[in-house]
Amino acid sequence: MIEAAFFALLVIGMVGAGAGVVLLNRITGAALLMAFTFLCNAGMFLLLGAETIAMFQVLIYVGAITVLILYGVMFTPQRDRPYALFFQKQTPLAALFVAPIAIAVAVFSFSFRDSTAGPKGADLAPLATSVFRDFAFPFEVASVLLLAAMVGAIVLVKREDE
Amino acid sequence: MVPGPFGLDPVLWAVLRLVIAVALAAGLVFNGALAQIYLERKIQAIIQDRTGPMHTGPYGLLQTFADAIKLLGKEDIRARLTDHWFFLAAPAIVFAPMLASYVVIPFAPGVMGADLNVGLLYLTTLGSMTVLGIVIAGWASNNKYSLIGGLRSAGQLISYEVPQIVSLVTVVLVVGSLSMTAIVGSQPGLQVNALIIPLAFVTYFIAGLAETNRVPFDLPEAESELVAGFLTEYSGMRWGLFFVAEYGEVTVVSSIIATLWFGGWHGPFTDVHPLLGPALGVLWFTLKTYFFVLVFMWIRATLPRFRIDQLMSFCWKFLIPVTLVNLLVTAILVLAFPTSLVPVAIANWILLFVFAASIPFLQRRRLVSLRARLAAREHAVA
Amino acid sequence: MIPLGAFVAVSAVLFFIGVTGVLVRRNAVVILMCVELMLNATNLALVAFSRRGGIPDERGSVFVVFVFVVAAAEVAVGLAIILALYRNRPTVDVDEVHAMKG
Amino acid sequence: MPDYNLSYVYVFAFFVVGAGIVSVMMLLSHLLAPFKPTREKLRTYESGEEPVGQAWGRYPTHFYVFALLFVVFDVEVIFLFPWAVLFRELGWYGLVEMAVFIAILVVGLFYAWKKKALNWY
Repeated sequence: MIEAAFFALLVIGMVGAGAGVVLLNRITGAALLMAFTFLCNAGMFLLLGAETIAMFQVLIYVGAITVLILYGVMFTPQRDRPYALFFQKQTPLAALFVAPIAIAVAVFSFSFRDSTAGPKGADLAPLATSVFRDFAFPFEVASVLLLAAMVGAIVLVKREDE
Repeated sequence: MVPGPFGLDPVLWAVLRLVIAVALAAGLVFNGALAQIYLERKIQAIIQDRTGPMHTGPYGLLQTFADAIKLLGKEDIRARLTDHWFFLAAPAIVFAPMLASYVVIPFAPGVMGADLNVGLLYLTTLGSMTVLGIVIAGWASNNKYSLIGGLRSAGQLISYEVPQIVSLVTVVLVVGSLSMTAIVGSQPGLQVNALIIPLAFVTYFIAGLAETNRVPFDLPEAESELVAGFLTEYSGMRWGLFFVAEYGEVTVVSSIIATLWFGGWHGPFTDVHPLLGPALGVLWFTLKTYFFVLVFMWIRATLPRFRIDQLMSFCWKFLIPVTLVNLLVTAILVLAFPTSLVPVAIANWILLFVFAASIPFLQRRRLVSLRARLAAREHAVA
Repeated sequence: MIPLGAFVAVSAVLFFIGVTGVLVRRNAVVILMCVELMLNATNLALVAFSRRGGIPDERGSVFVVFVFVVAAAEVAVGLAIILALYRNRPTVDVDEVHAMKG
Repeated sequence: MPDYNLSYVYVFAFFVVGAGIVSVMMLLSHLLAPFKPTREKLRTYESGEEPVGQAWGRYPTHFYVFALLFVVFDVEVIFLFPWAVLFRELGWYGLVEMAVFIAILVVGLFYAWKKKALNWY
C-alpha cells in the first residue's frame, strides 16, 4: 500500500521531469529537472531493495555528472532563441517513428513476471564479491577507460596558449 | 511491526516516531544554528579581547533571536537579471540534504532516525549534493562576484570531497561496516579510532573544514575580493537559510568526527540504567560534537585564509596522495595482522608525524621556487 | 509488492523520452542530458531484472556499476568536445556544427 | 528501532520536510516583510558601480579540469566502499586489484599535474 503510493509518486516525478527535460526551452530548468529525474530513479532503486546502487546513483549522477553538465550549461551560454528554433527540423518525422515503438515496448514490458524466489536482503556484500571475484578484469579495464577519458578530456579542454 | 512504548498501536507508533524524529531534527538544526551563532560571536570576541554581544538579554543571549526575527522581516530582493528557477531552487537544494543527514546520526543506542545499512555512504552522498546548490546559487545571481564565488566554491567542494571520502573509507576498512551503530559499537572504552588511525582523522578534519566553507577555506565568501561570493545577491530569509544550512553542516561534520573517531555515545556511566543510559549517551555525544564545533570556531579566529591556487594544489598534490597512501598502508597492515590493530596504529602515527613534518619542508620548497620565478621575471624586465 | 512489469514499463517510457530528446533537440548539452536519461532508464531495467527477474542474480547490479563508470567517462569527454567546439565557434546548436564534415 | 523497511520513509520525510521548511520560511518572510521594489534595488550589486553587461558569458574552461578529475575519483569511490566493507573476505587478491586500480588513476592525476592542468589561474 505505502509502496504503491511511493511508486506512483516516483513515476509521476520521473516521467514528468523527463518530459520537462525534452520540452523546456530554458536550459537551466532542463538541467534541474534532469537532476530530479536522477533522484527519482534512486527512489526506484530503493523500492527494489538495492540501497547501495541507489546511493551510488545519487553520488555519481546527482553529485558529479549533474555538476559537470551544469558547468557545460554555464560555459556555453546561448542568446535567447525563439521557441521555434529549439527543435530540429525533422521533429514530426522523429516523433512519428518513436511513438509506435515506445507504445509497443511499454505494453510488452508488462508481460514480465516476478521471480518466485522471495525478496533478497542487502545488496552490498554480493555486489562486492561479484565485482572483485567474477568481474576483476572488467574492473581493471574500467580504470583504464577512466584514465583514457581523463587524458582525452584534459587534452581537449587545455588551452593551446600554455 | 514493532509495538510502541506504553502499549501503543504499532502503526500509530511508527507514524508518531517519524513525526517526532523530523520535528526533533528540524528543531535541532534551528536551535543549533542560533546557539552556534551566539557561541561563534562570543568566542571570537574572547579571543580578540572584546566582549561580543552584550545588550540584548543577559550576556547578549537574546541577540541571535533578535537577528532571526529581523531576518524574517527583511525585504526579499531578487535582482532583475537573476535566473528564476535556479535562484528559487538553490536554498532548498542546500537545506534539504543537510536536514536529511540527521536521519543516520547516532545520538544514543536506539535514539536515531534510522540505522541504515549504508549509513556512512548515505552521509557522503548527501554531502555531495550541497555542491549543486552552491553552483546553482552562484550562477543564478548573474553577478560577477557570485559567479566567481560559486565556481571557486564548487571547485573547492568537489576537490576536497575526494580526500574526505577516502578518509572515511579508511575507517570502514578498519571497522568493516557502513552502519553508524556498528561503527560506534566497534569502539568500546578507550579503544577509539582516533588512536588507531589518527592520520585519517586529521585529513578528514582538514577536508571537513573545506567542505563546510570554514576558515581557512572560506574563499567563496572572501569579502576582501568577492564581497560575499555566491551569497552576494541573496538577502533576507533566503540568505538566512543558507546560513542555517552552513551551521547545520558544521554540526553534521562534527558529529561524524565524534562518531567515527571518538566513540560516539560511549562514555562513563552509560550502562547504569536502561533509561538513564541513553540519556547520558546523548549527553556524551553532544559534548563530543560541540567540542569539535568549538575547535572549528577557534580555528576561525586564529588562521588566515588560503589563496585559491594554494587551496587547490594543497588538495590535489598533497592531501589526495597522502590519503591514498594511508588507505593502502592501512589495508596492507590490516590484512597482514588480522588479530591486532596495534601495527596499524603504529604505522598511522608514524605517517601522521611524517605528514606534519613535511608541511614546513614543502612550504620552504614552494617559497624557493616562487623566489626563483620572481627573480627570473625581474631579470627579464631589466 | 509492485510487479516487475511496472518497473520495466517505467524504464521503457523514460528510455523513449530520452530517445525523443536526442532526436528532436538542437542544443548539444541538452542532447547529452537526454543520453543520461537513457542510461538511467537502462539502469532501472537492469536493477529491476537483477532483483526480481526470473532468476535473481546480483550480476545485473554489477552491470549498473559499470554503466556508472561509462556514463562518467562519456559525460567528461562529451562535454570536453562541446567546450572545444564552442571555443572555436560560439554555438552548441548541432544543426549549425558542420566542423566534422570534412 | 523501527522496522528496517521503513528506514527510507524517514529519508523521504526528511527531504520533504527540508523543502517544506524552506517554502514556509519564504512564505513567512513574504507575509511579514515589506516589498517596495525600485529600479535601483533590483539592479545587480557590484559595490556601487554601474554593472556592465551580464555575468553570463564565456568563462575559462580550466575550471572544468577539476570537475573532470573529481568525477573520475568519484567513480573510484563507488568501488572503494564495497571493497572496504568486504575487505577481509576478499583478502590479498582484492587488495592487489584495488592497488592496481588506484595506481592507474594516479597515473592520470600525475599526467594532469605534469600538464599543469592542476594550476588554478
